[in-house]
Amino acid sequence: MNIFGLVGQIFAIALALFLAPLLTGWVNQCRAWFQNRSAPPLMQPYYTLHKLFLKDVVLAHGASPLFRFAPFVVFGCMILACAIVPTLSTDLPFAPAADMLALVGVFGLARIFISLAAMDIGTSFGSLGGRREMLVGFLAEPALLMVIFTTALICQSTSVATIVETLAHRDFIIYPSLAFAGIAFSFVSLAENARVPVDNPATHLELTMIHEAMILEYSGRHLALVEWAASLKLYAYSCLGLALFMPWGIASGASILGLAAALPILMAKLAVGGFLLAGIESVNAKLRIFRAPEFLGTAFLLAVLGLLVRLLLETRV
Amino acid sequence: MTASIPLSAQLINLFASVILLLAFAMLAQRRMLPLINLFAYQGLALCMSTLVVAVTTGQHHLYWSAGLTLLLKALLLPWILHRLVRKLHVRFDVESLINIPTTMLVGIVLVMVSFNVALPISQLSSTVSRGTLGIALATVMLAFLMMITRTKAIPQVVGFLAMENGLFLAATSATYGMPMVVELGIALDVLVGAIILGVFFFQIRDQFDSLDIRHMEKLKDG
Amino acid sequence: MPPLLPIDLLLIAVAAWLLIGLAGLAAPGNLRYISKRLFPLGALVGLALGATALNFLGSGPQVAVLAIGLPDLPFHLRLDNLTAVFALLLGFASAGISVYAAGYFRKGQGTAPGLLCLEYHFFLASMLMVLMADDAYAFMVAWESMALSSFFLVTTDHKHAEIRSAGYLYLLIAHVGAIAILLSFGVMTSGTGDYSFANMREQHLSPFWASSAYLLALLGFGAKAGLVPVHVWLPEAHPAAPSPVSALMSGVMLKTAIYGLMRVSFDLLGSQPLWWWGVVAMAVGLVTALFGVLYSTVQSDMKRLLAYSSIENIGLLAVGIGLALLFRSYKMPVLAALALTAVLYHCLAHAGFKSLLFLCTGSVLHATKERSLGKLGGLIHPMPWVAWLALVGVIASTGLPPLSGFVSEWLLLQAFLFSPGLPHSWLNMVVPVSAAVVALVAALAGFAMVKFFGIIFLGQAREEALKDAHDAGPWERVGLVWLAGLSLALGVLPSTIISLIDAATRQLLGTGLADRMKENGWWMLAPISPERASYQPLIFLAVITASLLLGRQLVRRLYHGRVRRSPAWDCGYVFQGPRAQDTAEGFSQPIRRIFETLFRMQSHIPTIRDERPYYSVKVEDHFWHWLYLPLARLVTAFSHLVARLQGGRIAIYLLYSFVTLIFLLLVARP
Amino acid sequence: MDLFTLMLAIPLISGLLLTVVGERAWAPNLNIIASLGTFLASALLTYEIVATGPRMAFGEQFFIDSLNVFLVTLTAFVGLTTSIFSGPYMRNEYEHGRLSVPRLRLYKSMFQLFMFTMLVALTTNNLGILWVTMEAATLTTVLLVSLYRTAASLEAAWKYFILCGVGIAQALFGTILLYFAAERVLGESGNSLLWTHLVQVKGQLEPTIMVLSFIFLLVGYGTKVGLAPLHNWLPDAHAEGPTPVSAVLSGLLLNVALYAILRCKVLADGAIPDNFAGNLMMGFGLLTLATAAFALSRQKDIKRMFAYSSIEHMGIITFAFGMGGPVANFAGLLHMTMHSLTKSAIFFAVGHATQKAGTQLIEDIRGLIRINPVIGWGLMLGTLAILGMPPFGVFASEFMILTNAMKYYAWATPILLVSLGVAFAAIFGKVQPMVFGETHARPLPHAPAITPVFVHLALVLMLGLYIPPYLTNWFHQAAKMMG
Repeated sequence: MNIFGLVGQIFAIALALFLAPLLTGWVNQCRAWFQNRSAPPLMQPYYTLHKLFLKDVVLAHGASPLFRFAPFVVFGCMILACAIVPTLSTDLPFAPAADMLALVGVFGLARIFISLAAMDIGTSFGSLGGRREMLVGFLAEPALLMVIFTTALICQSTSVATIVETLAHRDFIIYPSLAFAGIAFSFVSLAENARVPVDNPATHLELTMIHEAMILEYSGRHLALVEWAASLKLYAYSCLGLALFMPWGIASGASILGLAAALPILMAKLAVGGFLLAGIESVNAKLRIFRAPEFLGTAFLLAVLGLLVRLLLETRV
Repeated sequence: MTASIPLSAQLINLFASVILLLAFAMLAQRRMLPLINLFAYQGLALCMSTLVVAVTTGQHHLYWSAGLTLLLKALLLPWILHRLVRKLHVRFDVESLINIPTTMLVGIVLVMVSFNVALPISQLSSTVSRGTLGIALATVMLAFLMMITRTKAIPQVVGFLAMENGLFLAATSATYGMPMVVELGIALDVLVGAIILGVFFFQIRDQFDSLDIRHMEKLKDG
Repeated sequence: MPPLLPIDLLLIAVAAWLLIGLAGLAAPGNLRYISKRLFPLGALVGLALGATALNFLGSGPQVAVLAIGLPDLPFHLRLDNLTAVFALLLGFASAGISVYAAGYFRKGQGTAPGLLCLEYHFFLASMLMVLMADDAYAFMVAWESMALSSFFLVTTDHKHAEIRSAGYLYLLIAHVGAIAILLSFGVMTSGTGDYSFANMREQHLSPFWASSAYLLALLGFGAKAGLVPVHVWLPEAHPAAPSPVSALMSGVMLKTAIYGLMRVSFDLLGSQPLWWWGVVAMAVGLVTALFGVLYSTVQSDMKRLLAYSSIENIGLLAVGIGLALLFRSYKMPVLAALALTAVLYHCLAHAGFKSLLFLCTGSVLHATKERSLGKLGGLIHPMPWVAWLALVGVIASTGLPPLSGFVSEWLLLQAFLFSPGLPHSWLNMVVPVSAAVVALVAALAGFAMVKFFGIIFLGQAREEALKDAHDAGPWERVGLVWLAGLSLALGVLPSTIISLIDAATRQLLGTGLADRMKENGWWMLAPISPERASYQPLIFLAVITASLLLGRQLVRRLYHGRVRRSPAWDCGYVFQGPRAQDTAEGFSQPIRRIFETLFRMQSHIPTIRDERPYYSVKVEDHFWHWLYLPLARLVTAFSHLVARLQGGRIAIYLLYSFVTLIFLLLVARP
Repeated sequence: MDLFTLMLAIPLISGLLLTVVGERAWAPNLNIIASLGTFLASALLTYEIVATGPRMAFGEQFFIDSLNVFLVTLTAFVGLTTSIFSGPYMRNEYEHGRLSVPRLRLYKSMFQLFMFTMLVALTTNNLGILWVTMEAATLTTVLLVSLYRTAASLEAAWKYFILCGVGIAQALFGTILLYFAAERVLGESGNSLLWTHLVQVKGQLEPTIMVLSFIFLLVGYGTKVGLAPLHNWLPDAHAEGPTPVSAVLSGLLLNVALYAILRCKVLADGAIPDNFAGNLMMGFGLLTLATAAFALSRQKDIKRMFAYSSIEHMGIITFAFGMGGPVANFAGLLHMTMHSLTKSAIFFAVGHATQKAGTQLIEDIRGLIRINPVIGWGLMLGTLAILGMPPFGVFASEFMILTNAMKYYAWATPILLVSLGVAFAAIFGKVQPMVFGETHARPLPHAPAITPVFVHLALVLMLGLYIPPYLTNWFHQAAKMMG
């Protein structure tokens, strides 16, 4: 582990912390355009975070230490996730700490904590949100794993860095399996990031919300951290998707030049991705909660198809 | 052919046939006291056949055996049974689970089976009375059948004792009787058994007011 | 005097446990003497056993013959690395459980403390004997003693009819399983009549008989482990037992079954398994795991929930064993070693966290006298120790980093990931999909565990009395902390531990992972190569902790740390009493709905016309209705038939005798 | 007087003596002392036999070899413990008004006479005497079965008498045929029924006769063993008689009847080819085992249930001896021992339990462990032992039988295992709620004599873990003798 790598790593984390709210803001803005509304400023998430940090925390009477502890854990998990996913360079010292499976584990850990925190106050909506979050989680996880399997099979590795390196820096081959996996992955990302059609980040309609229901009782800095963590999650998923399915432009070594080149490419890709996400969210209707299994089942099916296609068409005997 | 069979053997066969006949008669007998009488006659016939064997072969212990049979089977046991019947007031008809003609038919089949089973064995025997082994077996079987078909306690016991008769016949026909100590033991057992049965009859009557064993069907699983 | 070999030390441990148990009979009513002297002593023995086993790992096998047993077959004992791994598990897990038990058992719980002490330590000793046995007779004696002592422990509180019937079901299935195991041993001797394991190793069975032996062993050990469909006793017996016993049964005893299965399929059955053995084990394991986790999510009794979760974990273990068999049959030793390591690791991990969770339920039970999730809630306030330690167990059992459950599941998934190298196209396609089922199971386990923890410890207390609940006592805390520590250690030091248990893998498969891993340093878990897959729990933990602390500090420094208390917001909803929270049934409603066909449900949903509306839902086991009840009916019908033989009529009895005689006379010929 | 005579004389004389003085207060003690004397004599005799080898007595009429000497010791031992057990048991019965003094006298004298017949049956060399004593055993016990003079006990005794009488009559026919076969070889000497002589010439006995003879003997003595479908007297007699009688019927009489079959089997095996006798016994054994196992689950009376359990075990033992060979014979002998010890222990415990509860109905007996933990645990452990749970000795023998069956008669294993499983389910399911659970029973006037239960169980436990070498040798010799 050289010092340069460490700096690169810290830079990647800082970048994630900075870019994540921006991405959220960008998506919101695009969505407003799509829906013919006047858009909030691009920087609105930053303002909100700042505002929330300034506010006092209003804690419900029944809140336990877990409730106060959870946002930090979630935030920490998301930072770790962002640290592992290659954004600019694949030379990340933290990358061997967790491969793709561990990445899924990180998201899982965050989910468990946020769900538990949701149940902590003992309100009706909190536990409702908690159980729905877990529902989405257990449906999305196998599909995500199948996606990972497909990519891992192609690259003979589960290490994110290795996968990205393999995919980005070898001869261009068309992998039909990756197309299936990509679609499945985007389905999963929508679900995992509380997006339409599974959840609606903008709703406070009691019976439809999932993520919002969980964090109803949060306020002040806790809410800020949770929201920031949500942005980071979206960012991490986006970067992961980009790294797996559009890995071009990510630097392989730790060179200033490479990083400098990679940053604009990343921003551009994220901008396109956010735009597409907003588009998807706008043209789709939110599903009933019990349609979510069908949605994620489709994702799972696609991922399995990808895997089979991989085994059938792309294996050299 | 018949001339070649010695007289003693003919006599033995005669008595054996009488025993078989009496076994059939017992099977068919509906009344209590005649049944006991038939049993006594059977004991007598058994005694006679044993005697003939004893005379023919000169086996001394067979005399004892014959005497014992006479005393026990023809006199003592019928007497005890008579007393019991009188004391217990059970001279009524003997009821049978299956009707008599059917029983007889089954009996015939049994005789055939017994003869067939005994045939290869009796050919191995060297005694004068070897032909009667089949008859002995048939007597045992018929007594068995009688025990199955009767519903009163006393006929069942008579059947049981008749079975012992058949066994004695077998013992004298296949061999020349069992060793003396065994015969005495068997006789003692039979006697004690009969006495205990007598005690039983009283107990049963006290308990059930009848000697009909169909009262005694309470202990069961089904 | 010759130096004491490790195997002697193990035997001394057996004897010590037996003696401690018997010492309990000296003053069966003296609770203080028994709980504060004998149980800690038992824990010390456990600790010493664990240390001995740890020290032994990597050495060559040792054998001993005791002068007891059958005349032709004295007790053969053997200590090898596989035994040592499980003895390690037994020793360390039981140490924590025994310490906990020292504070747990109170007066007035049915069985006298002295007797309980005897049964408990007898149970421990018999488990150790199971691990050491090296012939079928010693194994069966130890095996059934284990079943028997645990049966008595399960029925400690025998005045409840349901506990009695749970015990009955348990012992019955254990006995049936034991019969299957015995048969399996019988087949493995292949008619030589020598029932020592050494002889079985030497036999070369034809595929048919080897498969029979394997399937019988799978049935027999599966009955003990709780594999579907012979799992029905498990969710009944675990809740019935006192919590330390549940912990021992779930954490350790189930592992002895896994041990047995491994012993048979990898050691005794020779070196060449058939490929479909692995498939069978995997299929059974997947069904079991899915079944277990689904049912665990819908339980409303906390110990039943954990019991079903144990079924799930056993299923995962079976999957791992199946995978290892599969790889082994295709001569892929490294991958087989990977799968087998996952199995062994999961055994250790499960022993730690499941014991921990069961003990936590014990504390909750003591504090609240309540097992039903519907009457608990908010216990994190009165019982912070238990709650936070339970959280450790919850995270570990959910298979999330950085705790123990994750490492094993990670290893298992890695093993799956490399299965497409199999020279069998069907397997190539089906096996990865099985991995998705494993993932589904892991995610559902998360659901169940969130339910478990959330309903018991979080939210508002559902009953008034819960506010007076007391936290665990000092003894109990020590036990809990020990087990939580084990879970943590297993979570963050995977390489170190794998290099220890590697000796067992190498013994069974001829190859291990340790050599490869040594190159990467102790902090990194990279079973094949770091490029391929790696996991560094310490860095993982450090990053999360650092960002957590840093975040907290920064927020406080840059902004402030003010907090105000107020009633909960809840979208302005007014009725916020404890009844407004999700019930245990409500929490699992999505699962019941999605997997409706897999449950046998009897629900009552109120209508608006109901005078007294109520809602109820009862989830039952399909297997019970489709397998066990028909079987019981069959036996009943048969016995009805047989009972007719005994009709009470003497004439008929005589007729039997008569017919038998005639029949034999006519038919029987030499 | 030598030990052997002493051993036979003590029960005979004390039995006769007790008919006279059985009403005295010290009579139960005399009963115990006599049993103790018998046991000591038999133990010393065993020691002597082990030291010096087989011997004859009274000319050649009696003989003691390695096969019967252990059964003699076992019989005397179980007789002793039963007499100890029956002291307080019978006193309780008396004080409950179920038995009068004359009947107690009858019980004690008949008990001793029964012991006498058992010992004679075991030691006699003469197959005729064997038959006589078997019949005498029926006669001595039939009055004991009807000791309570209730309708049910009379019915049971009547069935016992008739069925066993008929059975034994068939055995006599078999004996006659055997004698007949022997006479052709040995001539008309008085030795033709002496087993020691017969066994010398067993190869020359005429097979045709021996087949018939063995069938009759098997059906005859098999009735007494309780082989299905000849077993129907057994549950009734066990359930309705006083418990000590059930204990000795199960623990001793069945064994002795089986012993008689074994003696005959040795001869039949010598004469008839193709393991005819063995196959027959295996068939009967399996049928018996299966029948009893399935009948078990329908029992409502505790003693009746354990009677069926005895039938089941007799089936197992018969099967084991049917298989033959050193291992199976060894296992059969071991199982006989284990079954005797365990089953009589169970009956002791059951006796106290039923006395406490005042009923024999399973569903009315609850929570024994609360009323009296010793009885409760005795019954529980005894039940587990008889069900073949290690580390009790029954498991050791069942293990050997099962493994031997797997080796030579694999087809029989499923039947064995299913039956054992069903029996386990049935018995344990019924005993567990009896032992555990709540109850409201009152205490007994006389403390139970529970020592015998635990002495037996301790022996069974010990034999499950460790069979002393001399016992092993002894069983081996016996097993070898049976071929």
